[in-house]
Amino acid sequence: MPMPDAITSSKPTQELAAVTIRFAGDSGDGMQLTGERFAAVTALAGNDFQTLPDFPAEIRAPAGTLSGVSGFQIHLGSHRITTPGDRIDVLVAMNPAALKTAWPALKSGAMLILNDNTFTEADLKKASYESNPLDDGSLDTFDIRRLPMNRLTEEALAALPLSPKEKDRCKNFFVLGLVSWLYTRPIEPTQAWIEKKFSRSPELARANALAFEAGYRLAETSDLFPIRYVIPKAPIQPGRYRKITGNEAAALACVAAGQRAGKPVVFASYPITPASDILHELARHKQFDMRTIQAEDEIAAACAAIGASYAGSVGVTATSGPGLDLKTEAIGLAVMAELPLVVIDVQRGGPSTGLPTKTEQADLLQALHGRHGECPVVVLAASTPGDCFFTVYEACRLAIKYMTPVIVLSDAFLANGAEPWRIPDVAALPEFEIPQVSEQTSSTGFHPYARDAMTLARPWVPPGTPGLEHRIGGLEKEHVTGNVSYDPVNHETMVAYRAEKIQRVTADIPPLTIHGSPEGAVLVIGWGSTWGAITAAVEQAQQEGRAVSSLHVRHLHPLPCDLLEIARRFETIMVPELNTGHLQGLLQTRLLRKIHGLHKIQGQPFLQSEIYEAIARLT
Amino acid sequence: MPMPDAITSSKPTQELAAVTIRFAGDSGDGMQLTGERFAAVTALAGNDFQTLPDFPAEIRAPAGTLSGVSGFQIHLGSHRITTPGDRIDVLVAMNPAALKTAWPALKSGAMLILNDNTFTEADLKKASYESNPLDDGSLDTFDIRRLPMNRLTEEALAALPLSPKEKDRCKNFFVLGLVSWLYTRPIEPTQAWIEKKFSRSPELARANALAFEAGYRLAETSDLFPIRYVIPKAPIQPGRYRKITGNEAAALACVAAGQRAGKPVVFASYPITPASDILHELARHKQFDMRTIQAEDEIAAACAAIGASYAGSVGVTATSGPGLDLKTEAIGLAVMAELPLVVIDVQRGGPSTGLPTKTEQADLLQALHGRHGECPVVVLAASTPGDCFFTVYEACRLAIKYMTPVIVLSDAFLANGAEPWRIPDVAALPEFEIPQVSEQTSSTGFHPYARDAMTLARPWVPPGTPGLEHRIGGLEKEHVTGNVSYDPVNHETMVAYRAEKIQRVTADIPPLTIHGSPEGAVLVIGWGSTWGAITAAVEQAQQEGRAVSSLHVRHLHPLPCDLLEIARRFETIMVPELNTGHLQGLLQTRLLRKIHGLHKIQGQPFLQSEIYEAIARLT
Amino acid sequence: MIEHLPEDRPSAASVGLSRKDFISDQEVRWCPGCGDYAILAQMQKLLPTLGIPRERFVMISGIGCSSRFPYYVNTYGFHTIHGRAPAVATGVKAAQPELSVWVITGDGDGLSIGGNHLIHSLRRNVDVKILLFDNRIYGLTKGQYSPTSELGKRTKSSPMGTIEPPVHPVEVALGAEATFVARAVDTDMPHLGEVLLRAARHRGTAFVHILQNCPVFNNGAFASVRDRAQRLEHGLYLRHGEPLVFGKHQDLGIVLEGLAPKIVTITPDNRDRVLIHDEQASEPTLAFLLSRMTYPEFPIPLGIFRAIQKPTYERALIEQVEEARRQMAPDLTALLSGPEPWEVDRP
Amino acid sequence: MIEHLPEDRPSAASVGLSRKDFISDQEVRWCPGCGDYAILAQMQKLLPTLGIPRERFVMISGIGCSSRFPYYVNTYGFHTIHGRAPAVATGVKAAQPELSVWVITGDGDGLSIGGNHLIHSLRRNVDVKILLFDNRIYGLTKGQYSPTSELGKRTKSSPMGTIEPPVHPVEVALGAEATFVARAVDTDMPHLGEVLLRAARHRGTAFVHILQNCPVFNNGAFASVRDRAQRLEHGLYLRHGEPLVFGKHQDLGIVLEGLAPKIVTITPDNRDRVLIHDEQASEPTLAFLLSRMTYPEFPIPLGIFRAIQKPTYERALIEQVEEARRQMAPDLTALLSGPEPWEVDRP
Ligand SMILES: Cc1ncc(C[n+]2csc(CCOP(=O)(O)OP(=O)(O)O)c2C)c(N)n1
Ligand SMILES: Cc1ncc(C[n+]2csc(CCOP(=O)(O)OP(=O)(O)O)c2C)c(N)n1
Ligand code: SF4
Ligand code: SF4
Ligand SMILES: [Mg+2]
Ligand SMILES: [Mg+2]
Repeated sequence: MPMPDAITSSKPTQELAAVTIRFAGDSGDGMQLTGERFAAVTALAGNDFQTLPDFPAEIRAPAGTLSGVSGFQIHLGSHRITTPGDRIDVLVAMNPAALKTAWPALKSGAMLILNDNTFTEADLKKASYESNPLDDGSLDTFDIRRLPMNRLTEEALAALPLSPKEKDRCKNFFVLGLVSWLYTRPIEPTQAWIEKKFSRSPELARANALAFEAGYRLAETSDLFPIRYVIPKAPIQPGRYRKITGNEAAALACVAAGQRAGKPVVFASYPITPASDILHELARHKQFDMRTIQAEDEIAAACAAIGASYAGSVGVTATSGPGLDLKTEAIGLAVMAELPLVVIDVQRGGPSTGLPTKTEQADLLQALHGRHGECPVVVLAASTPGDCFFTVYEACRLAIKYMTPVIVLSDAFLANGAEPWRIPDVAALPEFEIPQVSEQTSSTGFHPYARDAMTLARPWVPPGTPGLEHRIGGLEKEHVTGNVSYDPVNHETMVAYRAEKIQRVTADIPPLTIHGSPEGAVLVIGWGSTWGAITAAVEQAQQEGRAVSSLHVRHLHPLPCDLLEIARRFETIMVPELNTGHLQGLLQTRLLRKIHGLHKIQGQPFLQSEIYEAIARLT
Repeated sequence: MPMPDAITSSKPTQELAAVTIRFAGDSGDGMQLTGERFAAVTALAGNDFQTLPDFPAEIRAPAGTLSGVSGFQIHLGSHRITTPGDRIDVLVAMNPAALKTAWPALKSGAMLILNDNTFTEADLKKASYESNPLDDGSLDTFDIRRLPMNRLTEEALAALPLSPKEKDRCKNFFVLGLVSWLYTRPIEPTQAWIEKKFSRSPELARANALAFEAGYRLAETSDLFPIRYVIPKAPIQPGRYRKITGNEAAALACVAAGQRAGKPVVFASYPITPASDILHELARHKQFDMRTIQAEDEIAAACAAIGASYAGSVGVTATSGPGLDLKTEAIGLAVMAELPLVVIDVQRGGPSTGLPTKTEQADLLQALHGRHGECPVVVLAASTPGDCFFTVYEACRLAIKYMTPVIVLSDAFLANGAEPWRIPDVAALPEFEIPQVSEQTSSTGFHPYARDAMTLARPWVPPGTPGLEHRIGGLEKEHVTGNVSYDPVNHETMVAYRAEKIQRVTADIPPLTIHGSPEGAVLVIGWGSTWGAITAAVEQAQQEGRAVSSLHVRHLHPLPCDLLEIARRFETIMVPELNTGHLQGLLQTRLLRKIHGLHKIQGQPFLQSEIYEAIARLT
Repeated sequence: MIEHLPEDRPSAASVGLSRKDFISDQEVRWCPGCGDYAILAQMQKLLPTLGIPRERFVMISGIGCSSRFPYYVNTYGFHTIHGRAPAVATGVKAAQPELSVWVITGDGDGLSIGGNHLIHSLRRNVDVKILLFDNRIYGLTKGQYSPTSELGKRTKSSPMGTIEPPVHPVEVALGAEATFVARAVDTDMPHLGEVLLRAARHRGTAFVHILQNCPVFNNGAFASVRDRAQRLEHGLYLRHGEPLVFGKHQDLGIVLEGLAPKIVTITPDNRDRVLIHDEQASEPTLAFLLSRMTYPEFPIPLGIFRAIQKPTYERALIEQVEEARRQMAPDLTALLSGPEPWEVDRP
Repeated sequence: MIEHLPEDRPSAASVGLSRKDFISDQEVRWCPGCGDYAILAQMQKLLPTLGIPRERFVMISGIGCSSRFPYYVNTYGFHTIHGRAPAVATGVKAAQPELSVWVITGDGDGLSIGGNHLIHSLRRNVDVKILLFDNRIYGLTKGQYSPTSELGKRTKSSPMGTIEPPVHPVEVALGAEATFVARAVDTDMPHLGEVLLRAARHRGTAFVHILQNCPVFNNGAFASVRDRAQRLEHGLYLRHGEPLVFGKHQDLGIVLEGLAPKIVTITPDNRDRVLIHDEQASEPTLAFLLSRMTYPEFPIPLGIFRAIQKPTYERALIEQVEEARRQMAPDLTALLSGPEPWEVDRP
């Protein structure tokens, strides 16, 4: 029996511009998979989207409790989508804890698709509900759709020779079927995926396919769902796309950098949330001469990456706040030795162990200043999951071109969030420029600290190169020769060279793009993962005719040359940051005028509305 | 035969207001001791002074070479002396290398007292002299006094049954005698000191006493020294004094803090130049319940200090730049756990291993921002060797009162430099305030994060306290209860509390003292070890009638409340720093106006003249 | 001022304490079935029996699933940073030698990032009890290999298998001259309790290697000794002064062949050659030998490998303070004045 | 792309190298009489004989007097940061397995701050040669005690004597499952040269404990074996397959008493009981026993304690790269496309 599809369905459809859906349940309910699959078919349906998983805190909590809730939010639409959605239009809650956790983010009148089987006294208690919200009127203003999902799944699979537990674990596909119907998603890709995924156990393939079908059918037949929704295709730039998270993108960038530089990559890291997935991803791509090292700690990881760079590979390390603390001294060594090094810092809530699974942007000042002595490095920040690719790639390129450490700031929000990503043309990725030994060498002898006239980079001469044996280290070096030098004036000269070299990176920064009018009342300046919320809020304000523009900074050190000049063209500048005002302070020192800050330090990304309201107050 | 003294001498005297003398020779020549003793008698003579030893770089170099030169500079006078002297009036050079090293700092026409026995071909070569400066005319503009010191010493001790080597090692006392005569220093204290010091080997006592006498006599009798100098007493505040270096002062402050707080001090440290002497000093004072730990590394040192604070002792650690890098993560833990912790950072030339024996002020931004997350601590800086005492003492007091880490910035210049120090009255040292458990505890239960209404400090309840068992850690804490909390708004609240608590420290900062007119054209703002050079330069400018004032900041975070207001009263502000402009940037962000910076990054302190010239350019 | 060590003075305040006095109000958040639960239970059973008032206990941990331990024990507790618990504990003992300090760590926390602090606290013989929960995996960060993971193990960070031979935690501890080294299994309740009691009673650093199952990321790592039946077969219980005998029928023994251990079926002929366990041996030769035994070639030794007496670090520290006091009274004014003060009179 | 290890291919470029090719233009800045000079000389003698072109050598050090070593050897050199040289060296080998990488470290650099990296590189068996210059003191920072300083030693940081029992470096290395562990004395030139050669030839981490005198801050630390005459009396030269015999007249031997070593005067009766050295023993029992011998109770063992073969870390790393390539071609476009790309057409 063929399944009904968008065309054959008998129910009316309604067109929507965008919707935010959250799938939420216990850690064991498989909601991440439901979300992932829904996003995959959403992509095929031609919508733009952003997704955000919300894992429970570090350790698995007892089933049914609030701390055990695992959620997956997707915001999809027929226009450009830049955030995973402020407020939830549709919540699928597999248990009371999932409902409770989502509560603060529900839009008023949101549709709540609830798993009736779990609103039992025991489950309610685990979720710390004092009375049943289904009965006590607290849900009255919502659009409730109750279904006994456990039972419906079980019934659909009654005939299969599987254990009750195995059957129960199929209910996430029941949900996927149901929501796929509701949003007129294509069904074949999901069916094909199930078949491929469970090819080794046809029983499970069949069970999941049946559950999926049952959900789909139930929605078509049940009175609970009188209409279904259609979201027209978004005007997306043509091309080949994939879904990508920030951590995946960062990992792929390392591979691409090695391939384009024509060098092995040594990726040395120590596991830490939320950066570990970069290591996991890269460990799977050894065929690209990707050499991954799980070091004994972050210090060793940074040092191994430095050793690898010294020996002519692309040395990369990734971590989060506590690990960045530990890499401090090693980064200083790379500054003095003038070796390439890429340090990816996936920021999380701090200080100390802080909120390890939550997002924050509070490592910026550390990235800039967190080393003893005058110790400048390049600092870049990625703005979207997909942008992590370009930022990390650029970091590798700059690290080598300028023989310097580059710190890349990502964050938990980017790391785990996903979006459609236009797959770049490998050949079109920027070229790597390898600092060479200057021509005069033959006549004047080799000088490891003789600098390129343009970039001020010293030559990269790995051990193994005949005839150019030399020694480097962390003591101050003599200009040109690189010998140890305690000379006072030489020290000042070298401090100046190291600073100037980093300033020269501005030559590689493309002109900034102003989103909106190039001058006027209000300019919103952002950096990092706030891009999506800022863009959405600024567009909303612009549509209302407010005189607001925005620009987003990828290069935080050195700052782009044109930044200050652009900023001077606006009357008011606002910098929204998930910290107490790091970039705000930097700009204030440079511009010598008051910059408005918008600070949120809750382990959560900005909502579009929060930024919009701040803009509204200023315009 | 009694020795001639100031009164019995037959030679004329001349009065001087101040003089800068450098004793320099090979590491084995004992010039540090000569300098130390000369300073001791200078104190007794009633002059003000500052001294600065200049050790060779880390490892002992071959005798006679440039890298083996050890120098000791003293600036003494009949008025307030705040620097060890810009330029050398009198150089005692025990070998050619000592002359060459001092060369750039010689005042034109300086008196050079040279050890003739060492200006041999071999020694000149070791000092990389191509021709003998005594012959080639390069010393023509100087006032040369050549003496065969080796031979004269040898002759003086001819009768003694000592080895030639032992006799030779007495020549530093020959020098001391000579210069003591020249500057009419008292002789009995030196004689008494020799007797006491060598009480266990009368032979050596006699040898050194004879050498001293020989030097003194030689000067009296030789035509080389036609006149001697008298430096009148300086108008020094009456009281009991001692000579003190910055590291000694820092160590004594730790002892005093423990005694006044009524708690043991646990001082955990890992050796590093130029901070190690603090550990050495404290290890000698165990009778004060001073518990010193030489940890396996800086991380362990910081953690042990934190453990000690947690257990109710005063936990202190000391280090220099590379070690501060390593302590980063632990300091963040103390911020989150809200425990007292004092971190003394004796700054040296950076980045990386840099210039380990040289001075610099380039760790300020790291002290302020060098930790992941929003991680504020108190940052203080000492301004003179003696001030290291009050600053470290204050750090201990604030750390406990506010339950916070405090970073104290000293530097290599302060650490090794010495000055007369008025011994404080122990009873008059500020009291320690220990954060107590609030009264309500009995009724509402104990809450480790319930804060004092005034200071916002949480109570200090060490293990061992019955009935108040509780758990703390590095994860975000719930306001009041201290339980682990992932709540978004709580996180923002706690970030704000931690920041506000540090701001409350301003209540403990005394009003700033303005040196000069309270408003006007130019204000020089300084911090740390630049105090002496700034003060001397500003006084020089003021004496010329220039409209310049100065003020010096001990509290770098939080900044004193009155700083900005005072700054606004001046047309121009200049901040001299041994870095690229750390405080300058901070003030610029706050004041939103251009601040002039004066930067020197040569591993050397400012000269008075450098600051004076910068002032002159602005006035 | 300096109090005596707990054992010297079984405190009145400790009377009447029971297991529930050591249960905190925090919900335990390990995964269902995690071996950590059993260890927690044993500790909560043990602590009230030690004659030490509750406020004298301190639990100090690093970071990891295991390091959540302090939150669940109603004593003083400090959940510090990754790998540094032994260093923090050293500071605690320096400040208050009379506390009973327990370090809770994991195979990653204690042997990867924290290996150096572990070694140095062992060699110093700081009087802390170090419980290393070894699940041969990184639990909290969701499944990377650890320094104890088997060579070739496939994990998230080693999809093609690890290339790093594991360390033997007991061997490392012995190599650092530890004075007390033991091993126990999470599920082997009475034995675990016994070992923990011995650790508590030891003066100096007591290192206990606890084999702990992580059902989520490394289930079955110690299957050979976790299950009772298997344990009887593959566990080698070390008992001081007794022969090294094991097997379901206690019919297998360990003998030396040259200087290498060998398993023999015990016969009247070779009975004498079976090695006798000696936890106090002057030389830790036997302990080393045992520490390197791994299943399936050998049984897994359980119990106390070594237990000798040496002065403790904090005792020596305090003794120097006392010695210094005997030599010189703590006179702050004199100290501040230094060896050569001088007076400046009114001019 | 991946080159072979040096030993496989004695290079033509290495022909004709001599000692002076390994002397750099930098003035050697150790104190007169420092033991480091002798070690430098031995190395400069050894390197040209190894059949490896000069550019393939890399000297990597941490911080300390000893760590100035790389400046003086005219090869590639990297003077890194305190304690981290083994970690840097691991990265170098991962990048270029074919290099001959030497780590130069001190007792403080390698065993205090750097202890953990040392252990982990030993267990991983990274093919680097680690020379630990042990002067039982911190030289560069002017005289604090180190982890190898004798208990009770008075130094700048321990004016009342240390309270920390020292580690035995060789024991620590063995405890970390090192594949090559040796000891030599700075002044014992031919033997030092021999040991260094063996280290150079070893595949995997070679740990060499070099007893080095610091005349300035710890003169005479190893007097019992530095001076030739004394060494003949108190040194115990380890020779594979030969009995453990020592003494001026080679008349003393080491036997086992139970599992502890004992010195005996050799007689025809006990000659058989004298232990035979076996550096390749499957169990490092004997090596452990020897590692803990200290003067004056025992002679000081010199030579190779252990030398066994295991796969090296970087070889295994590269093998996984090769294995991955066999399984899948490195197609970057395919990788970037991921498992589920889709096309967006022109609207
Ligand atoms: C400095 C630092 N690096 C990394 C981490 C991330 N991290 C937390 S726990 C852990 C390892 C835990 O493994 P283990 O010690 O074996 O404990 P388990 O969770 O298995 O009990 C890591 C790598 C961290 N918190 N801090
Ligand atoms: C992070 C850091 N901490 C401390 C120091 C200071 N430091 C330099 S060398 C050294 C110890 C040297 O001792 P050792 O390794 O035994 O070498 P030696 O000088 O005796 O050869 C120390 C503590 C440093 N350079 N960096
Ligand atoms: S992840 Fe493993 S070790 Fe951690 S709590 Fe769960 S079962 Fe226990
Ligand atoms: S201090 Fe000691 S180890 Fe360092 S160079 Fe001098 S003699 Fe050698
Ligand atoms: Mg583990
Ligand atoms: Mg040493």
